[in-house]
Amino acid sequence: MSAIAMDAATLWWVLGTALTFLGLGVMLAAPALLRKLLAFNVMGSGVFLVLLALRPRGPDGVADPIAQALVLTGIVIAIASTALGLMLARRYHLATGRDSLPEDAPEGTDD
Amino acid sequence: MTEVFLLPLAVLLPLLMACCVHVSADRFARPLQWVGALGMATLVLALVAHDAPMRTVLGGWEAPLGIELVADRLAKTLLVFTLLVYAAVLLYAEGYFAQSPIEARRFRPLAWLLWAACNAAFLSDDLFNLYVTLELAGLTAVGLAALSGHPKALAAALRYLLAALLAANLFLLGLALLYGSTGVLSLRMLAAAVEPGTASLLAFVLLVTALALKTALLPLHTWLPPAHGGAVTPVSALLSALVIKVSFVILLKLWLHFAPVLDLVVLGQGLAVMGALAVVWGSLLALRQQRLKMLVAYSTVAQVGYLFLPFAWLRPGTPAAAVAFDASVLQILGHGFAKAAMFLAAGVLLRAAGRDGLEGLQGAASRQPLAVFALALAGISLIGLPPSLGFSAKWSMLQAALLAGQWPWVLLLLTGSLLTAAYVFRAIRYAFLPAPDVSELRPVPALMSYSALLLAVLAAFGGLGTATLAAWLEIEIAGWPEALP
Amino acid sequence: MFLDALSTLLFVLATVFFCAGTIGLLRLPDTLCRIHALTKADNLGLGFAALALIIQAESLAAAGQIILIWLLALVASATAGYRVARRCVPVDPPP
Amino acid sequence: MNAVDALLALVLLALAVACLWAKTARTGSLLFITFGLLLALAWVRLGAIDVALAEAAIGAGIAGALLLDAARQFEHSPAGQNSARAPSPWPPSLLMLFLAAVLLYALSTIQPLAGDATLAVSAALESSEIAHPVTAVLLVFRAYDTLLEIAVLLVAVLAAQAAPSAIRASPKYDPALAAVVGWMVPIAVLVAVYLLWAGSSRTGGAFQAAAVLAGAILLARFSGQWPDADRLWQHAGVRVFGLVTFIVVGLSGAFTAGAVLGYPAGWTGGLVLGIEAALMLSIAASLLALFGWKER
Repeated sequence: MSAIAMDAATLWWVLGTALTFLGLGVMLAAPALLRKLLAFNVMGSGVFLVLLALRPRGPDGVADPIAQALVLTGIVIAIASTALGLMLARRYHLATGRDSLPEDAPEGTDD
Repeated sequence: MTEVFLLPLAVLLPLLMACCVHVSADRFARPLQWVGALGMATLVLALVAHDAPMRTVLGGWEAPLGIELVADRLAKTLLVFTLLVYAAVLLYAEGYFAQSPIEARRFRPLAWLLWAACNAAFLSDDLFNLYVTLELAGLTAVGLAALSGHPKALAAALRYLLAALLAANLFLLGLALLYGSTGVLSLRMLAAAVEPGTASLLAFVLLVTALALKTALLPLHTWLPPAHGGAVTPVSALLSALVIKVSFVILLKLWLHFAPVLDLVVLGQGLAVMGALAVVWGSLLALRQQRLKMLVAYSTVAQVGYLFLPFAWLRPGTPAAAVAFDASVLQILGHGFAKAAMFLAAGVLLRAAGRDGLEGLQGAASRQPLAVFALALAGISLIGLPPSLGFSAKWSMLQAALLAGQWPWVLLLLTGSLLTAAYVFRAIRYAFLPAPDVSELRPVPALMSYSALLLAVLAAFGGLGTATLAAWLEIEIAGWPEALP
Repeated sequence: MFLDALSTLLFVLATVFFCAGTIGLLRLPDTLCRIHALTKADNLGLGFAALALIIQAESLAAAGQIILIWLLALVASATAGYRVARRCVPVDPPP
Repeated sequence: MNAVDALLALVLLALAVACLWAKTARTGSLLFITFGLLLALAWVRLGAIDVALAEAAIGAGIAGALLLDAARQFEHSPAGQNSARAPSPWPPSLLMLFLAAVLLYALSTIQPLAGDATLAVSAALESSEIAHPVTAVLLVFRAYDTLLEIAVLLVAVLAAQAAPSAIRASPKYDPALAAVVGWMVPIAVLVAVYLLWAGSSRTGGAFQAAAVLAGAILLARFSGQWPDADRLWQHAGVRVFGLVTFIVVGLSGAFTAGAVLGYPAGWTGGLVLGIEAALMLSIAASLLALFGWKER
């Protein structure tokens, strides 16, 4: 990586891409609900990194304030989604004792 | 003065209502809801009465710095559509939740929040704001799907939530690419600033994937049937009539803005092909269902397929584009009214029978004639028989296909109608079988059947207004792509 | 120049103590021992880091804020350590 | 490229892998908190101090607390369910690598326009009457986004059907805890108010302040002191107070400033602070409802 001349922003969007697809892969493949939610958050962090790192900085080295505001809003929405997911997972766990959703039933069969 | 107010109020009033009904005691919440609904009706009427397209700059800060709300005729049509669906569903909910005040208390604030989210999505002209409204609608829908607290409903809500979260991140990634290269978020300015290239095309594909996932286009549809079929009935109606339309309308808006700039011919054909597969596969699955609400839910998978067919013909500068646009709008309205009516009618029949199996419908035709009538009228629109909205939608698609010289689509439209007829008649046939045992009948408030009928009539006879609607929408699409809708 | 060197030295010291604390957290055998690592080594590390920053502070108020933060962290970690310890020792201490 | 940055990026990547492939939910949550704290450092390196503070407070702090709280429940699951099974990495990872390569290629083609957004914000900052650019974007230029974001938070609380946990007085009176809490809570409240006030001129804001406030209330709850005040937080009215205030102030802007969500000249600072104060109370109440979860 260091062989290529890379500016600081590039490093961060490369990391953002890596985190995005790391999270995406685990989100799709992992069965456990808690792990899926962790993966969603890691993926989200990756996307936020890409969003911010792509924007050029202001003259004083401060990141684009609009992009910062978007990321801040995104973080709050992500935490709200995570909290909702955790509460649903906990209620589901209380009701069934399971910490993952049942495997997909063959399509069209009644549940 | 009123112009400054009207558009933001369409979002802020339902939000305020959600807060009020959440805080107030039951005996205040019910009358309060009707005051709120009347307020919304007045507001939407005032908006429609304003003939010119409206644009409101929030906070006085114009794009690219601020956010603007836009009410073109497409948005106004959708606001009216949402109002009508809500009127019927809120009426229905009064009867449905009469015996379960706890569920009613959970339902009310979420339903109003969802109304706000729908209106916000229809009015917004800002890509990031659309993301926020999409999340607002998605999380509200998840909460509504989990309303009963039944483990199956919880599992369905979790599946729904995970799909929504995935879609949210994909949408944001697409947004990051577009904002990164242009520095603007307003759709109007994005369409002007975006340059064709790998990055913008990938961004658009990401946005489309996210929205297709949220609209449940095959093969991204597996979350939908359990969530829609397993929810309490008023929620099923809202989810199928409105929530999937929110993501679809956002997709349609993005398409109208970006198709003139990016080369979307292949993507459009691809979406249409997926839509065609969804029509066939969804209908076949609906045919196999043993429970009425699951049948109606799988029918949504098929009907979502129709929504995506017009993308094959929505190409700038072709004669088919205007007809395809009309077809999209007609399908949104037709499916929305018909599917909501169908769920509401199904809810009446299930409550009367006390169980969810198709065989529980036996004898329903004589005991609950209104609900069965509503089911049949809604079915007529889904099949696409005249003079329903569904017929107008499919007729417009047919015209668009022929205008574009793509006649194989005609075969698909015919097959789809035949399959739809098969599963609709299968359900209705049970209703006309003689009842095995009369003692099982449970009373259902007549209000519920009437509200189902209201929507069913709109779906079945709405096609009579097609010409008026097409004429009203014409200025939106006539100048496309030079004049953006 | 001298102050910069002093700051650097203090930061190095802070790092040493933080590393010791982290290793202790990972390697010590049971919870009660680990509390030592967290409450003693890490707080000392934080103290050195705070000192290093105070030297570089722009104003007296900024230095005061750093001292306040350090004191708050001390109280918080002492309380947290106490609570964790109480959870580990099921029996009440003799009266 | 800076060597420190590269090291930080590598550590973040390693932490993400360790977090996602952790054996237990608890380890995963702990590693996620570490990840969040280091990510905050990355935000500092990117020049986004506001995001860094939010990441530490929300991404690491609140998310971490919620995750750990949930992990505790899952670890006590009766039967050995499949939570311990880490995902099989191979089949999807090839697809992910391919997609990542496509994205990286696309990103490398982007030539961002000059910092026009930054310039636009700094040009309008004067007339926005808010000194801190990020706060100006959040509560003046794009206040509508923030308003809907608060609605999303309300949805999460309503949808989770979360009721704040019952007041748990300490089983045994603990003099040490009571003494510390007695003066820690007022200080924490002071810090929250400071964070709120600081938001107008530098990094800070309602959400960060609410996180601190919620922590203080939890601390008070653990010690069993001020049960009446604690009960107040569980009232539904507190949860919607912020959103209602925001909407009412926003609508009044139509009369006083000629635009919904606008502020009359000279009043912006005060109104924004008022909205943020109301939001802080509601966000804190919502966080409490989501944290001390029990089925209603």
